[in-house]
Amino acid sequence: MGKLSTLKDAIAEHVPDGASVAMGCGLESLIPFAASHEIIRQKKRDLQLIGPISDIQFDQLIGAGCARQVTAAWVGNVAAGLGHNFRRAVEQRIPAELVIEEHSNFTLGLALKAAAMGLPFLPTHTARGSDFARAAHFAPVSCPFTGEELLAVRALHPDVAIIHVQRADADGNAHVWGNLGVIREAALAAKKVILTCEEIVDHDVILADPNRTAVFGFCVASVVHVPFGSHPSPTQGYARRDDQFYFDYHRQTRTREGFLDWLQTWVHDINSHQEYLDRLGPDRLGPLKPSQDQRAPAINFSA
Amino acid sequence: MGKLSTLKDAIAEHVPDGASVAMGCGLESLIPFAASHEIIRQKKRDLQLIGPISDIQFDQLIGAGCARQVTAAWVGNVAAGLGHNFRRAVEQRIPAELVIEEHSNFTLGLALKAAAMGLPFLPTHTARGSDFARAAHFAPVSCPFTGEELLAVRALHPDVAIIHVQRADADGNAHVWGNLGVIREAALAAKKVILTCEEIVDHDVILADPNRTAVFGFCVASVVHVPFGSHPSPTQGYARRDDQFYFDYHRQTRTREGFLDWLQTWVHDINSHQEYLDRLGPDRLGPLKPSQDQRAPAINFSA
Amino acid sequence: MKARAAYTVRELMVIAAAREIRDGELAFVGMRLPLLGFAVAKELYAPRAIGVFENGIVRDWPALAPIFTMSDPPNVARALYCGGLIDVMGLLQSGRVQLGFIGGAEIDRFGNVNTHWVRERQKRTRLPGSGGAADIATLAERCIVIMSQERRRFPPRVEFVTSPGYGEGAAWRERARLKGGGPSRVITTMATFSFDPESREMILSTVHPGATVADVQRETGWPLRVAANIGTTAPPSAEELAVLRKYDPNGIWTS
Amino acid sequence: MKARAAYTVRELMVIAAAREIRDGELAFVGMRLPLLGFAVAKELYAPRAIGVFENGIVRDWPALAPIFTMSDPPNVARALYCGGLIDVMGLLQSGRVQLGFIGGAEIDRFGNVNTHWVRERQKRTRLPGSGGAADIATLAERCIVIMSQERRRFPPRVEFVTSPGYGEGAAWRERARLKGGGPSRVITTMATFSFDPESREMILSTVHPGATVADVQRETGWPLRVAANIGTTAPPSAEELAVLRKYDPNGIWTS
Repeated sequence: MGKLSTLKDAIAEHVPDGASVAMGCGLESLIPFAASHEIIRQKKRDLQLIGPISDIQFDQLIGAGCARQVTAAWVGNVAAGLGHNFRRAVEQRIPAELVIEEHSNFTLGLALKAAAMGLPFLPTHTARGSDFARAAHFAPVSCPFTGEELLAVRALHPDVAIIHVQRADADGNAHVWGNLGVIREAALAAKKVILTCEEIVDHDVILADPNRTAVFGFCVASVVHVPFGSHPSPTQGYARRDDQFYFDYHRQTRTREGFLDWLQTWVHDINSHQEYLDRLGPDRLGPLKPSQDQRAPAINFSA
Repeated sequence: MGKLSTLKDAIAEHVPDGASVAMGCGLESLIPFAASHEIIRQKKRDLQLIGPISDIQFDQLIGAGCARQVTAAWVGNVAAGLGHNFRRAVEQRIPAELVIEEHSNFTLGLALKAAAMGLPFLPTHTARGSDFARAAHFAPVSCPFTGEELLAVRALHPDVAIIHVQRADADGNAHVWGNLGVIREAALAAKKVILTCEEIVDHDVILADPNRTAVFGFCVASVVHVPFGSHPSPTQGYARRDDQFYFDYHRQTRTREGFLDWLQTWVHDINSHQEYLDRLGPDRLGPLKPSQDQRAPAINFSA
Repeated sequence: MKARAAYTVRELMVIAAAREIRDGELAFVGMRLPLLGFAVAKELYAPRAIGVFENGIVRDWPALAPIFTMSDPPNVARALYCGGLIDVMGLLQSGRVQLGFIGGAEIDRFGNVNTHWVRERQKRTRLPGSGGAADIATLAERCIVIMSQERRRFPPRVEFVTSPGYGEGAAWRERARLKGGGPSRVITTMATFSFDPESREMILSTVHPGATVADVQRETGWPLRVAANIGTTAPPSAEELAVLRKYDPNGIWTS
Repeated sequence: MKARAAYTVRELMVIAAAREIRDGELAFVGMRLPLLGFAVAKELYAPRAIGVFENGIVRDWPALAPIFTMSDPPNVARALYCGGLIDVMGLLQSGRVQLGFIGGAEIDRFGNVNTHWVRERQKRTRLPGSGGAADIATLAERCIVIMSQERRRFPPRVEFVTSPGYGEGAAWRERARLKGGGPSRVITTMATFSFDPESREMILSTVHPGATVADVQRETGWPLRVAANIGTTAPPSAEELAVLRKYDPNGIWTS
């Protein structure tokens, strides 16, 4: 179908400077780090990063100077705490000023859901009483039946969503299992989707279990085969979380210089995802592979 | 867990006269006919039937005098056309007057979804311009961001949802595959759920594939083991559709007398679901069993 | 209307429906005639078309076994996606579905469709209701209506608007800000119709082989506007018929 | 605060959290201390409690392997349900989740929590933001806040309300018609607090063994109200500690 691509080409073609980019939509798993490292290497600028949690991914992009705005519920390092680049950007404009569009996890999900469903807003009871809910992407709305006041969350349409999945066919129809976060909403809310995946499978595999289809090929612009493409975040059934990587990042990026060193080592000095895996090395990757084979029980789909 | 029950006890306990009851939530499949026949046998009265399509199920309940109101998008016989009992009730008040709360499929889904999500309404672009959308369960609502006028659909909270599924554990956690219709929404919108299922499985089977869980045990009041409990409607992997049953029903229920005969034969003269299956007989049931074993492909859930 | 030797009227209607589906489009293909049309289109001229069903199913190939409802197991097995009703209606509402087919008991001059109530000789008959028809009519970019051409089914104004067409005519949909584009074509047992881009009145576009404009007028409840370039509905090709009959070998839907 | 011999302060906090979970309840159990509390509660006094996680996971048994995020594979495998963020937040919004745990950088006299901005010696520090904390604080029937008892973290009024408690005090939540019940308890490194049902002011309920009311007052930025029946936080039982240490054998979270 012509959607199979390299990471280099997919990012070059579908992530222009100034684009709004949804990532980290599975929350702490399935984060497309291989793709965001490529964004950094290609020196994309003025991006609007969209994602609920983003666990160090947005911190890296901010530190690398790719981001103009973050639309998120939380930016930092889930296991270790604060994101040093996020702090430097917000507190000291280093490397640049950063605009923050604040959300809670739920409101960010609803903003993407509204867009996915073709609605300009969705109502909710959440975040009423939170100071961040005074921003312009929230507004009061009354229930026409009960008179209750709710919070309307404005729809959010990313230019592109980058999503890491377990398996996809060459047209971008994807099976995902485990926690789904806001993956389904982001794929439908975005104008287009870049998929990175652990395995490319025959279309027949997708059709054999249609209840697992979480992303439609008709939303997808590029499909890239990137095993361990979520490292250091986990991908259920394919990769465990590399906790030490997050702790090391936290320690090494306390200073701007430390971050620049980190970036040189893990992004700029690396020309392909294979080189990245080589740098991690088999001793580190081996233990990240799931040890058992916990199969889902059989179901019969026959007519 | 004490939720395993007979159909007789489940209906007696959880479907009082006057209750609002959601059924047919999978649309033309997974219709819990065994349960609705038991409702008829127990002479429940003044029910509010809720369901998008209901393919002859609501027609039977209306003809049997169980229903005071129907909240639906469509009532009839999908393969054969009109529902004769529905017509007689609406046009001639036979056997009794029937109130209709009109919906489209989408608005009925949204009404249940709103309730499932704890919202008093959900907005939509649909059905604006349809005459039925002038009813009191719809109202205009403006988007506070764009000024667009949308249609607000009022939340709908059934007293009980009766749902047929492929497999459930004894606590009511259920796996469903194939089309899901409004099953998930109805289970969460309802105050309680009666599950009928093709198989009771160990809790471990549910845990081995959590992405298939469509109904939570904490929503469920009773779990009833009823193989072929959706007959004549299909259950993917367990039962094909018995098309002839629908055509026969259509022909035999043209007159009130014909319907009463049908009811005597297929409901009143039958004391249990086993007797119903016996009446169908092996020659009829045999061909309704799926012939092949189309298994879903393996996935690995291991940590 | 006696073209039986080569093909039936229903076969002609299926092929007319099939020709409305463009490659790569998502379409709510409903059941019976348009579902067969989807099968023909997929094989012949819209290989990347995708069929969407209200029960939550999305398919990129048509089920081969004959089915009576969209939830029949052959329509579920080996689908591209199985989810919920709201999921697929969301695809429609967000504009990802370009096309939808609906049927009706009555259609009027401005393409409004009624499946709630009809009146014949003072007697009101209750019909099943909207199902998903109102959703498709409101939201789809293009809506195709499949009808039996009978005078009683073509009143000047429907008694009840289940599925809005162009309402009261010119600019009504725009004023009401309905999201979808409205009916683009009506395919009947005698003819096909389009709609005037300004007045939004139904216009007779083609008559089926064997029928005349006068025949169609006789079965229409208002003075018909006829297209300047009115022609004959192109009959099914041998290839189209061969594919169609593969999916409906016993003529369950098309005889 | 030196109860090291028998148990650590964090172990005490976990057990205090565990005791808040009632049998059969659904709880947003978060990570670290309350997640361990969920494990203890499940084994000892709330066998039918259910843990809900913002990423879309619902579990009826605690993962045995140590995890750093809720999306770590051991927390996913053999879950009761895996779905989306909106699905589980819908459970919270609809009132099916009774209980939620949150942490914070600052908490004030009325239980409002800040995880956005703090100011220390004129320097403003940006914190990560709400995550799901504002959702839990707004919507859960009961919200439990886990805090480090430090004067700078207990200002009279937080600089920024990320997660609303009782706002400005009496009847504020009722006037604002927030859906959830508000904070029911605060568990700190020195004490536990409840809230006055009228004034909604935080009340010192128990001090942990080894701490005094004066200690707690010293680490609180306003004049503390003390419960009439103030007592000592019940220390963990041997059984509670044994279960807890099964889940955190190396004291990653509790040492």
